[in-house]
Amino acid sequence: MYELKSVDKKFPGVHALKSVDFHVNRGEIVGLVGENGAGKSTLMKVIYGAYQPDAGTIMIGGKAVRFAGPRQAMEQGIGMVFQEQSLIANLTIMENIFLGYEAQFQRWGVINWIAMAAAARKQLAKVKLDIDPATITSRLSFAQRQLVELAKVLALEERIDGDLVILLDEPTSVLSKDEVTLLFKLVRELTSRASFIFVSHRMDEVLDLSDRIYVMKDGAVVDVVTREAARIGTIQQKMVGRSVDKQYYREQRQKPFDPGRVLVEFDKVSLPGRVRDISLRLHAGEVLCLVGTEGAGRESILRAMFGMLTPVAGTVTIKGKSGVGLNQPRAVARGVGYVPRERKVEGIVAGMTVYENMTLSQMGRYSSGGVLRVGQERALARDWIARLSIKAHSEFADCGNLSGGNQQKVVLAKWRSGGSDIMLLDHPTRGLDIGAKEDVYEMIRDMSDDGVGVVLVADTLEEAIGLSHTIIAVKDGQIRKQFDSTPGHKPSLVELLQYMI
Amino acid sequence: MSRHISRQTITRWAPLMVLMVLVGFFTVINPDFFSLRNFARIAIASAPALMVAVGVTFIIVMGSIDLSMEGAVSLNAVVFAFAFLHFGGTLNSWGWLALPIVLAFGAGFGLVNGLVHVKLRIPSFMASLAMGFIGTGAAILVTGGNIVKVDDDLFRGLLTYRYLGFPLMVYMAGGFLLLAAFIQSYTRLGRNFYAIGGGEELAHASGVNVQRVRVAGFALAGMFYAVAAVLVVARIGQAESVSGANFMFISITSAVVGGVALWGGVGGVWNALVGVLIVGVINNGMVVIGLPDFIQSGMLGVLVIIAVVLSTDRRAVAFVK
Amino acid sequence: MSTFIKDFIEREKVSRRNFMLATAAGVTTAAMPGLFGSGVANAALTDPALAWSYRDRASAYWNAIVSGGETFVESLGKTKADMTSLINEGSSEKSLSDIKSFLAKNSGNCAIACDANDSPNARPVAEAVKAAGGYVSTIWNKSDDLHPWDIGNNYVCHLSWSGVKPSEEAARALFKKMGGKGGVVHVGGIPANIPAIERLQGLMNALKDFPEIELLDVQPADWDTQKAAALMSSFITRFGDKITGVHCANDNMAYGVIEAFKAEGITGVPITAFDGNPEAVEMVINGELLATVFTNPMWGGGIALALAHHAAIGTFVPSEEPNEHREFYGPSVVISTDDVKEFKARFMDATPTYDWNDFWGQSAGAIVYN
Amino acid sequence: MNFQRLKPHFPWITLMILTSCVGVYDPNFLRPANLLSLAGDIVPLFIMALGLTFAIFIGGIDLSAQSMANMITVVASVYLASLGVGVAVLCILVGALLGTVSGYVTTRLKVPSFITTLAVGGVCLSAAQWLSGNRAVNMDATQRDAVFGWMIGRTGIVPNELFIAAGLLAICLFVERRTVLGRALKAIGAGELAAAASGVRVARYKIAAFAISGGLAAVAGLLFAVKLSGGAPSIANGFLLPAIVAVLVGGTPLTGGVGGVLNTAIGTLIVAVIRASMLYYGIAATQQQMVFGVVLILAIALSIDRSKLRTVK
Repeated sequence: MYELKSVDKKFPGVHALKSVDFHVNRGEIVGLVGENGAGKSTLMKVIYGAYQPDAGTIMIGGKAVRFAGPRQAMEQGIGMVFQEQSLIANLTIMENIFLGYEAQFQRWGVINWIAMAAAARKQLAKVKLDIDPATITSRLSFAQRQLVELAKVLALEERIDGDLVILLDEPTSVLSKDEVTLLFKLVRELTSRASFIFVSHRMDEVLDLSDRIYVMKDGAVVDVVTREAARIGTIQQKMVGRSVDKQYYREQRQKPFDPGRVLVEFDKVSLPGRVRDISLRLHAGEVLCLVGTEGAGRESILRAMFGMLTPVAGTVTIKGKSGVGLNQPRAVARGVGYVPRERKVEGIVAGMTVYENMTLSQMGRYSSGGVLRVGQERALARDWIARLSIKAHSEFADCGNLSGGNQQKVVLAKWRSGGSDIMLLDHPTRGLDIGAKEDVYEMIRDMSDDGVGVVLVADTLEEAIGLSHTIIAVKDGQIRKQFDSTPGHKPSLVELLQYMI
Repeated sequence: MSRHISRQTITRWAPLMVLMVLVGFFTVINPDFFSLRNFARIAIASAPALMVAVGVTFIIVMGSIDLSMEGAVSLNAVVFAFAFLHFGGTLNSWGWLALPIVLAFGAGFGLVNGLVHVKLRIPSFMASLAMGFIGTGAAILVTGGNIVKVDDDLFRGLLTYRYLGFPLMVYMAGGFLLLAAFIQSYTRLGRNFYAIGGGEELAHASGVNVQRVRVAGFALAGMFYAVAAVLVVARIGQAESVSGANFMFISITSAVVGGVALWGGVGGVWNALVGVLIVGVINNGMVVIGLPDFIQSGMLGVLVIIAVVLSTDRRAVAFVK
Repeated sequence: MSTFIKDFIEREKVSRRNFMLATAAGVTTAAMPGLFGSGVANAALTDPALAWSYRDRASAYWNAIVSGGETFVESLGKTKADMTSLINEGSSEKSLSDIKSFLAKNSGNCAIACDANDSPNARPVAEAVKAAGGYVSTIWNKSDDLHPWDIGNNYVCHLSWSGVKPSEEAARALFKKMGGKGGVVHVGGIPANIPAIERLQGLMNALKDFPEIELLDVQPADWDTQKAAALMSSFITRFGDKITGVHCANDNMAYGVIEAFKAEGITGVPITAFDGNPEAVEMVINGELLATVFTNPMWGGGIALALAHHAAIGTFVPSEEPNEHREFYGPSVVISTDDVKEFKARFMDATPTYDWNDFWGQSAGAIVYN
Repeated sequence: MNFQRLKPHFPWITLMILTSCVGVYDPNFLRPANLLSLAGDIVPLFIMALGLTFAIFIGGIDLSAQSMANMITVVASVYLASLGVGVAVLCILVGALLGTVSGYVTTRLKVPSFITTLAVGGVCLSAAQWLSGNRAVNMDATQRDAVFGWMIGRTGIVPNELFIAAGLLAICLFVERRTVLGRALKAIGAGELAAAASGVRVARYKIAAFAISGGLAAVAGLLFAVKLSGGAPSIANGFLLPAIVAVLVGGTPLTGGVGGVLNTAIGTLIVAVIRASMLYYGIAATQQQMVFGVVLILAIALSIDRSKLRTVK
């Protein structure tokens, strides 16, 4: 009942959508996959009205429509659940749910909060969230916010007469495994109320949830498969145009680490919050994976190693030196590199060039008496652009304009070129396409070969298992179990899960 | 969670505590400070500033800034005075018409301010700064630089007639403060200010017409500047092209001291009230305790910093510009 | 005290009589450059561009100054528009750069009257004008170590109004009204401004003869009406009815003080002010003000420009004038209840006409430094 | 696309347009000597704006600059006699020190720089009033000429101030483009969190920015004091807003990271030209301020490059 007919979209220099045909039936869950830059996000923007197609028609219930903006799309029953949290933190839940639609609760310009609260409860009930609608959103957990987002979109159905189409853009990216299963359960139930378009980089999830899957490549739909027909391999092949072999995680390159050289040692470390009694060791050449649910404490441990969190108890030792008074600059000075989850916020500085970003952490090395040796900086940048085959027109390219994968490569290059031998990777493959992911895996292996110790908070459990020498399962701020994960006897998903949940 | 909340409650009430401490401090040094009469004096001096602070608070909550108040107040004051005189120069006859006129005019001036900012896509700091020049300039143009006296006793009753020890103008300010509080928490516009301050793009994506809200915000602020202008005229019985002088820094400082965050989304008109009172008390108190004049500006600065330090939830903000 | 006004008006009449002589003198001096040719330091200009550089148009005082300048320009058969207004908005930096641009625009062929806004600014202004070959006369702000005769003919003269003596007279009037005892507060201008300093000095002098008058406090209100109102109410809190008299450094602040009292319902506290603006004069008439001081800004505005102009066209050669013609006080006179009517009739109801060729007729003597 | 490439040059273009507007009206304006002296007169303002640029570049603001300059005029005048040329060092140190205080309070105590610098300005004013005894203080003219005469003379038709300005501009430009400090400030302005996560000592560099701002404000004050051979606690009044306007018109928005000292140079010239235009067009006294406001809006609308501003606040 929602349909795109040969929709075309061009940007200066880019042909983003090449006559795309796309349709969603009532109560259907349609998956949408494709590498970054394949046109997924453009397509979504067209669907929820942020972009207007240059050619082609959008049809709802058989009649052509045209959206001037998201607002109009909403009025036609198109709702969007954004990847980045699209709730406004300083507003209450109910305000967020009815943001832009307060009018219905106004009488003579006065908002009737009681009525709004009641209506909000109704929406929250749909997503089985029992919480006071007057709560300030900033107090909610990620999972709760995701549900509120969903409730917000579902609130459309009272407003419009037609059917609902809801886009879910990477809805699981910030959710832990169990929260994901809950969400999927909910979505399936909600198909009675709406159709869903589900966009995710996690192939397994897409297959798990969707009835049909659209595969995009280079701005065109290259395949549409039903759940029954869907096979990860074939789909990925279609996406990347090449087969993703068994050696996806480069296991064949995994060499034993050097147990003699301890880089980081935690002894009964407790952190502000609920993380306590963490004892672990990171060795040269080791990939140490922290697994656990969102908020289990993985990030806190990472940030403590980088000096962003000060332990309240226990001792941190980095390369034999005590970590007392550790802060970011000192950590960097001792060779710790941090690849944050929020790449755009903490990883790169948009508006600065590639070479400026690469030397940001090591300007001392490229300057004498405070004066930068720009020539050397650029040489360095050119070198790494070549090594990691970063897609940038030159070292002068603005990092803000690079694709996610290339931005991530710049961040990694920043630390690698700086000779950091303790790398903290927080969801390094978050939002990357398969090609870029593989590059990251390669780099991790390279680092191990160079004797770098890597602490990894992986995007998926498969990733964690595939990449790691050692896996530490964290739950409620405590270490539940440590797994040896050398090739051959890698733990299984189930084994890990029982210690995580 | 609980620590989180308690911290928030502390910072929420910190400005009020600062105010109390200051009152106590000045009272100890000179007991005369703590008297209804003196509070009335502080209230009179603060009433116009309060209206300006309330106006600019709406803007700051949106994450923007407005520096046009000095020009706006001057121009509004002059317009009000001329209108008042034109309609008979007394409340007995049609003089009262000047009030709705100046409110409309003030809103109009704010509207232009907002349009310049939004339509020409000039950051509010610059747009409003320039609009301020225009406001003062226009005031000079129409007055030719002369003083316009408004000495209708009935109108001046705002200053001279007291009820429960406070002159009427204080109640007028209070009334408009309540109106502002109402707009802030019971109207769509008011809530949208917070939405924009909390996340402009998100608000836009959720179908809030950000541009319109912004413009409306500046118009609303303009209306409160007009109220301030009327109070200025009521207080000193004259309007001139410098009637709005000194309001810019005082009002913004007050808002921040009261706990309105310059990065938007936090605080409200009640914070503005407390802030204005803090500044008013300091200014009045420094004279009352007989501080040498050349120390006062420095002292004000130091006290303001202390007040802000105490009243902002610094752990909540990642970094400060 | 009405004698002051009497003398004042007298002096005007007298001066009108001698102006024949004055102009005669002027003619001769004007002829001299012709006779001695280049012998005279500076060749006279012909039809110099005229400008007044002043703070802003936001006060009655400066408006009077400007209108004076304009009437002079009209007396030359030109239009108001022929006098350029250089507004410094209280910024010495702008004042200087505006004057420089004006000189550049007219390649030095200028006659400028100027208030340098802050005394140190007078020197660079004078130097700039000299460098460009223009002529300037300054009023109010000039540092004590700077004298026109040190700069040369291009710095025609400096005109000021002694704040001390009239402020002292006003104070005496105030103290008499207070019955020679009680408490007085002084509401001052921007502390560093010379007028503010002098007017406070006047008060101090008067206090010497009134031992039973106590000076309660001195605080600045920066010439600002609203600040003065707030300041006064704080005073009332601090001193209560100990305040039996208020001495203000200018009219605008006095308005604020009056309103502060009005708000408290306090009446009958005598207040004196300075400047003699029309509003203030009205207040003296209806008894809200005890006295204010009239400095005849209109005349000052006219004569300052007239002197610059005539020096420029060579009507007289400044270097040949005695020092008291190059640094002199303008007239200032206390207006109080008993002579205000006279004054109003003379200066407000009828716009007085001035003879702009009588340069020093109203001079109140050479400027004295202490 | 061409249009895109033009954007960074808008400030230049705006300046040219304005200049030619005046020039067409009165060719006299375009005489090199005239333009040079026009530029020379704006130098103290420019130096202050130069300092403000650093504060604004990292997304802050320095409202203490004016009071700082005020205080320095007094300091310079009072201590010239005793310290001779050393007074220059004193002035700059004092300025930098107070700037450091602003920076410290802003970064460590997390008080918005808008408030901090306003407060520090108040402290400066008090200090100036106390030191000057609330009177205008004068330099001994001869000593001034002996010590600082070179600052205000002319070389040919070029005012010496211009050399000072050029020198400072060159230094600042070098700092901005070629030094760790400049790079760090850019990073902080454009993405503070990323800079922090790269181990950049953010707080330290921010404090440095305010220190520079304070120091340059002091230089402005010193130059002004020399120019006037005296000082007063209020003599530099009317500097602040024009200086801020100069920075903004030059194309350094308050969002930080964009623009730079070169833009400020252009911005200052734009302000100078707008002022002069009042005179050349003979705008009536009562209209000047209004016209200034209108022209300002047009100039800003022309000059700022919005492409890097995500949302216009």
